[in-house]
Amino acid sequence: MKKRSALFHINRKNVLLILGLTLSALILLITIFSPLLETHNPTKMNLPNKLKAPSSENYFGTDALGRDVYSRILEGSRVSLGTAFVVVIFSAILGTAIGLFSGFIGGRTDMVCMRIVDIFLAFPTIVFVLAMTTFLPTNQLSLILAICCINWVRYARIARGEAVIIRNVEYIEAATAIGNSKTGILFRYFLPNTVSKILIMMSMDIGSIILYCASLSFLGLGTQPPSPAWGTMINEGRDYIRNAPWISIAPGIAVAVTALSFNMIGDGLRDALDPRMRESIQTE
Amino acid sequence: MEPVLRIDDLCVGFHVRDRVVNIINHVSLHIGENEVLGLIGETGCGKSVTGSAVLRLLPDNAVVAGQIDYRGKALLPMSEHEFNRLRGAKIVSVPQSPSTSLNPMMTVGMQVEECLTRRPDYSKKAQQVPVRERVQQIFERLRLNERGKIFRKYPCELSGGMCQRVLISMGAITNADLIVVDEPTKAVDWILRAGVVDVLRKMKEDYRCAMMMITHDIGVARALSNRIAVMYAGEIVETGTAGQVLDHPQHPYTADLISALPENGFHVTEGFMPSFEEMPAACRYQDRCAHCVEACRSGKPEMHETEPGHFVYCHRCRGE
Amino acid sequence: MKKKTIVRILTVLLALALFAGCAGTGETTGTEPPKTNTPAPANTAAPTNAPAPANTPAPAEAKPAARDKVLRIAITSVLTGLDVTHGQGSTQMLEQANMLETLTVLDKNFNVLPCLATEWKRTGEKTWEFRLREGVLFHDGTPLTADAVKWCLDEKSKYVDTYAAYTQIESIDVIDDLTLRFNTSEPTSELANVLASQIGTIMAPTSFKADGTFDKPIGTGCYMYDSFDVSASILTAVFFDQYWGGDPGTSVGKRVVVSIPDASTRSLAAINGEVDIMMDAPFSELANLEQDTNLSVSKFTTTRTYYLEQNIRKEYLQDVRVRRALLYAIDRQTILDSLLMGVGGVPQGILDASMPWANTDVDPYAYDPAKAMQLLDEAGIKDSDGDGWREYNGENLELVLITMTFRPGCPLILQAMQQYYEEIGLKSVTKIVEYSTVTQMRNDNEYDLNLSSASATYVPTASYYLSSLYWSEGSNAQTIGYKNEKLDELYLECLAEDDLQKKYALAKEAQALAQEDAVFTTVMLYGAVFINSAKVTGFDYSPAVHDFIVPNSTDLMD
Amino acid sequence: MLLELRNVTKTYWSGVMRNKAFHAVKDVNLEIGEREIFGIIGESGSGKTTTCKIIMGLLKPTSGAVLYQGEDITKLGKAKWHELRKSIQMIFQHPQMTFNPRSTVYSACAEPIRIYKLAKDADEEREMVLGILDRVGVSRDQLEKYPHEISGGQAQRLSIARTLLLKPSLLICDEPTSMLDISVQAQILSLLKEIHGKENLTLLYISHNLDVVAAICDRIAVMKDGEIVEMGNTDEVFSSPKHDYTKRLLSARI
Amino acid sequence: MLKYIVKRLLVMLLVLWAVSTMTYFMVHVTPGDAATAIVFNLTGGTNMDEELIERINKRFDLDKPVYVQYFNWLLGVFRMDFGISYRYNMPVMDMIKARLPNTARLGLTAVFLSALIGIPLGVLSALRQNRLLDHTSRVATLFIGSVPGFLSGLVLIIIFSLKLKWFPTSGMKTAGSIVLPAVTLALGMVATTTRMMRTGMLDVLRQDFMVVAKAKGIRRSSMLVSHAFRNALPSIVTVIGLQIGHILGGSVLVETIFAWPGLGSLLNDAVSNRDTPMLEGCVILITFGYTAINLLVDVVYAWLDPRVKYTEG
Repeated sequence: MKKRSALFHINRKNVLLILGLTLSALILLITIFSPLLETHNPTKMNLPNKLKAPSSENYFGTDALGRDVYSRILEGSRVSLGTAFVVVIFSAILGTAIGLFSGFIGGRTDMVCMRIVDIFLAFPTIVFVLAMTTFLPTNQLSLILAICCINWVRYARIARGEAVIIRNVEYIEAATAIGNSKTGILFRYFLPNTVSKILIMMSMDIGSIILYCASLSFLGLGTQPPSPAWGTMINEGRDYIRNAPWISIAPGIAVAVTALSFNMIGDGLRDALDPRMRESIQTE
Repeated sequence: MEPVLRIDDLCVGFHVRDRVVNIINHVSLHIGENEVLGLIGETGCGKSVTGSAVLRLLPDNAVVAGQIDYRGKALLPMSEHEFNRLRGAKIVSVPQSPSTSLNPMMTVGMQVEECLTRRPDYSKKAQQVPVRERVQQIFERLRLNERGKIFRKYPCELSGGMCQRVLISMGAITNADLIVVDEPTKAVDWILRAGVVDVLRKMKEDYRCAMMMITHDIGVARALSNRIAVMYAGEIVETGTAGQVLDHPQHPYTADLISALPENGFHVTEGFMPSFEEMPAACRYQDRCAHCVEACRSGKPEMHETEPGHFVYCHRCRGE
Repeated sequence: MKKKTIVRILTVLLALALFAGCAGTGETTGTEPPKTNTPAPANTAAPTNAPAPANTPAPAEAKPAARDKVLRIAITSVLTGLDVTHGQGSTQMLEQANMLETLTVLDKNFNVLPCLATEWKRTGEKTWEFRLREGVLFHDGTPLTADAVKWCLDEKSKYVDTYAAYTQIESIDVIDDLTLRFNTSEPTSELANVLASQIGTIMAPTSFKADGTFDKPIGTGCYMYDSFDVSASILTAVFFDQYWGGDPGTSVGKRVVVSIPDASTRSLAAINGEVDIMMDAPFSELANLEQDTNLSVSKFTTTRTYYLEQNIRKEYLQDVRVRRALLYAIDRQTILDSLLMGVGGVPQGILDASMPWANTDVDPYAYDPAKAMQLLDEAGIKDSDGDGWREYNGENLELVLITMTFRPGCPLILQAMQQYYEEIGLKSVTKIVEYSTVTQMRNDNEYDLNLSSASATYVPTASYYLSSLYWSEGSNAQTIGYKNEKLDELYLECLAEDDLQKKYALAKEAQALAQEDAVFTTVMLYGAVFINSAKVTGFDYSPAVHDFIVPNSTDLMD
Repeated sequence: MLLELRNVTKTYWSGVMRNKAFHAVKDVNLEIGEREIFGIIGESGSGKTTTCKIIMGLLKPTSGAVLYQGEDITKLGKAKWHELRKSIQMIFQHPQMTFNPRSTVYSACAEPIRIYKLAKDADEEREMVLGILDRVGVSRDQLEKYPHEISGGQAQRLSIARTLLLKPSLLICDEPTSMLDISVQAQILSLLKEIHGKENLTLLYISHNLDVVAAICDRIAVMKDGEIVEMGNTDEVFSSPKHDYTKRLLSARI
Repeated sequence: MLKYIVKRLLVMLLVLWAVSTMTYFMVHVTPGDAATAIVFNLTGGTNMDEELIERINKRFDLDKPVYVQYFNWLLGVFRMDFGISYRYNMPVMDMIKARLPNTARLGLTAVFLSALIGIPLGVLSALRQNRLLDHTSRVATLFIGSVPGFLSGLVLIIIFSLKLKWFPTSGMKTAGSIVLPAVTLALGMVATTTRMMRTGMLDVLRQDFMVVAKAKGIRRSSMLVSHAFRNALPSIVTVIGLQIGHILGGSVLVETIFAWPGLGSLLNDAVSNRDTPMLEGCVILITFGYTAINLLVDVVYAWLDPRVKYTEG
């Protein structure tokens, strides 16, 4: 690329990053075009051909109510990935803002912010989400809201850590000397230099949010039947695991592959963004 | 008598992306018994790479050709295991940034003691003086040992200067034959700089060892070295005794370098050293040299001996 | 030291770790090594008169049976404690562990049989008298006396909140060592039936320590307390030799009652031979379980019902034709066969035919989609804007169907109902939530239809089911404002009526009215599936209990 | 008199009860005249960098006054400082570390223009940047590179270029050449000498290297542990040092 | 150092108080309450008449305003008496004391397993960076970590319990019954342990003192152990600390599938039954455990790494 940015440096050796990018691009494409790829109506029940094994007609077989598992996974992908992206983006923005701000200001406000972060981090997430979703209507939106309230904290902690380091680097003094205002420094110096860490965190987070939603719907929260979310599908198939394992295994693999691809990006990004990893002529 | 170290026609290159970039270009030099060779050159001229090549500490993507002999024995063909018997015992290095070159989790005394005890060829019985004793002696001699507490201190509790003396004592404890000292005075304060020179001078006298002093500080080179080799863009441009090279330099680059010293009125030579990827053919100083002639751009400068022991690689000197 | 050797050591370590991780210290699991307890010499069997309901009185074998077997029973509910006076563990200790007994018992046809009490009669409009059996010993050897029974029931009245509501007992007087008089707050003919349920379990006062804290349950049953782990919710009971009912002729020396709330975990345990008797496996597993040779699967319809509550606070549901249409539209037989795998039954009326007071010659609202659509048209719910969905006077109609996750069958039936309503042009959305959220939605009137489940014989009397759903003062009816004066009258008469035949006739008449109103209508009978190890003998199901009874005579063949 | 420091002190408190005091700068008095090159010598930890930061307004002194053209700048508000910034500028010891690693050479140089809106539009801005970079000797092909991709010398030239855009009257140099090679150091020193001549600029040069200070400064002050132990013309101090610390410094010259 | 620990303890108390208060009011805001839950369990959900619920509320003084209940509860906590559980009608502390060792045993075995696999794997893939072993180990552990816990649990049951009959499917009866739940929990953690170990090791291998160690010609084994591994030790400690924190919250699922009577399922059960005293007991214990472990990790970290001095807070 003409304008080689210091932010991004992909070399061929970074297998994980390349593998992760291609896989997640594929998954995103499938999710976007899922309505076209669906062979059956995901919520249409037809009891006669229930619990059919995977066949040419139903690629991943049918579930207890005779619905096509393949189409349900496709529709479920929109729900699961959508939730993951919304949660990750929301908590990244909120978390980084608070983290940077408290790291930049320092002193008492920093102390207070960090104590609030400690409280949220120590809060058993299961309780918070269970409590939140019980007084909100049980649907995907309230699940998203509940997870966001807990998840932004991890970003805040990372952003604050980075801000404290950057605050003591020389170029901050030089920036003030040149005449930058406080906010100027925050946006022009602090933010760009924490973006790389936050990016890594976000890609790893997408994987864990998908898993977390799956386990929450396993406990009966989030989207209610009949609309398919991967976690509920696995849960529904749990009773039929011995004679119709495809009902649970198929969405399970969908969750695993998606989480894997985004985790790989995160791992690969860590190496790509770490300046010392780059090959260079060691003259000095 | 065989010199302690002889380097003949050494070439070192690095695999970067998909091609090899050559750094060291046919370097030859030798160090005699109990002699200090000052290897002077600016940042990025490849002097540290030469030092690392001698100690075989180059990274995996390095390509090394040529000959390095230690007391007649060729080092390059040796196997890792074989070379290890020499490295750390006979050939020792004092690295560049002392504060990051010590293991933060281990006490300073342990790290020095390790140079003896943790080597494959160490036997406890063979020690006349117990190892701990020798370490204390060395700390004593290098004026490190305020009230003997230094042994159990951690590197983070010592200043940069003290760390450097610990590294030097690592070389001394195995009474090494050849010490490769890399940039001992980089970013060191004025008074401390004088202290480092004293320690190294003491080291040379007490332990009668040969030393390769890699530095960009001409003052230190003048104070310590018997002979000096000047390096520019991966090549040796001039070698000779300290007096010869510093008092009446023959090669234009050496002359410009000395005249650029603040005490000589910091005369400026324009331009900067070309990068190794686009190195000009023939004489590598041609673009910045005031006396550049047609020959400098076409033919490789050969070596001329302008006076006994004083060699220069420059077309201009052919005449005298 | 070559680099390769270092790597080799680490890889060996790695392989070891992986293997150790999986192999673990698993020793082959078999049934627990049977604990042999020395069989006490069978005491001179008192005349055994059918203590265990619903099976022929066991012949008093002379030979002392070697009681070395362990019977493991898995239950669905969590055993939170054993203090019966606080309403904890009474069902499990009465029906599964057989540690506690009641004054009276009911056989399969709901006839009241003597147990701890030999005779009882209603001496006045609000008074009953019971005469206790002689020679009955508690597990700690103390005799069963009227004072002990009074103490136990009085304690329950203080702490068990449902005690007063169901038994209507106001006070108990001790006439002599073996007779008691019960004074009831309302005239009731059903005290004998009520005391047969788990509300009437009798525990000795010596179950409590001197300082008043609960020690262990001391009852009169065939098995006595051995151990209880509250965290793992496992209760063990060992055979009680001085049992008044004599030797029931079983070689089971120890019963282990373990609570496994999760259905598929339970079925996996049965398949793996970790439990001998278990109720309710996931419907999907039935096909495999039946083929499993060392398991015997038996299906029964219980007295529990799945009923559909139609929220008559919504205007369009006040029209009886709409309510009936919503019932005609559901194909219950297909739901039973394909969704519930035949577990349960299609009801002919409000209650299952097995109950003597059930009324089955009513309109069962069999599957008739044409009639359903015709009724909807008559009621004015048509598809006026041609979008394929019916509207109610102009605006779009979307029915909100709710149910709870607690009963495994509910979500399946509800989703099937949604599908059938779709076929007759009614748009609907399903909400499968926790029961506390269902209660919240009912109070906040945020639903149209609520599929729920109720037990008809929690209190084994003819009037109970009517009081819980149809009686206007009952909480369910009050919430949606359902009131049918005629039905209320019939209920109160049935409650007070002494004569059984008249009581049953009144109950039947009330059920006919309820079926016509179609506000609370039974859509499916709740089935029970028992997965027992093939070695279990002497086990039988009786609908006249809350969960299921494991008779004293249940045994394990070798 | 361009800049005057009147008994400036800076104390850091530490310890459990905040009772242990550490005086980074103790009662410093200085006068720097117009168009003068004033040098401060001292070892690291002698308080010279703290003094610069106080002058630059990056640090508030515990007590004392800093008079710039007669006005005490330690009492100024934020807006006033914004104007004052243009006239007092600073270059730092680690050239590569004075720039944002994420911005190119061009945007680093253009930063002061954008802050103070010295250019009407992008073209004028580009013109100014290219002009000043030629002036300090940074070649055009370096524009799109990142700070860690250019040499120390180039980075220091960029730093000087950046300050020149604001046409300062006082330039503080905090050991600008200690990390550089001798030839590059010579180039930077001559560049400083040249702009000092042309742009009527006052230089405050701080270093621990006596040779450099001797070569460039008119008057010097020697600092030890936060105090000025000696002050005077360079040749006087070098030829007849009075304070024995200065003597020790001079004797350490190898 | 002591000043730092005291400060951290104060913070911990603040966090404990804040978390328990938030939970208290949050549970009270949720629909449904303890009384309905008790009645439901008693009557099997048939009738929920108000009069019955009123009696229960009075008995557990649930009818008082929330903040009054809260203060009574808080006073109790100071006397280490967490009150009586509505559902089990026994002191909360006894139930927690019974359940805690189970979760602790399960959790620590899982952490041990994940460390046993993760640490060597992390070291190995750091030593052979960007080569086949590095890529395969990272992809493999990432995949294992991405499979939802409850699915891997089910698969393990089918293979190891039903087919191979090595372990019981659920419960805690035999010694072997801990293996499957621990392995399921460990699978979720292996990815993080390996990754953190690898990054920690890579950072150390790149340091200057490793080159110096090589220059000293000391044995390869002592170079790896006393230099590389010793410096990577603090990052192992942080990994283990993180994992233990993860157990306290994350074991709800595994405990539900394997009917493992631990704190996780108790917590989940307490929330759905609105059993506030029990819920509060669990929450306080989990939060206390989480913060205590964080403090322990920091102290061990400071003890391991001489550079870290806790002067400022």
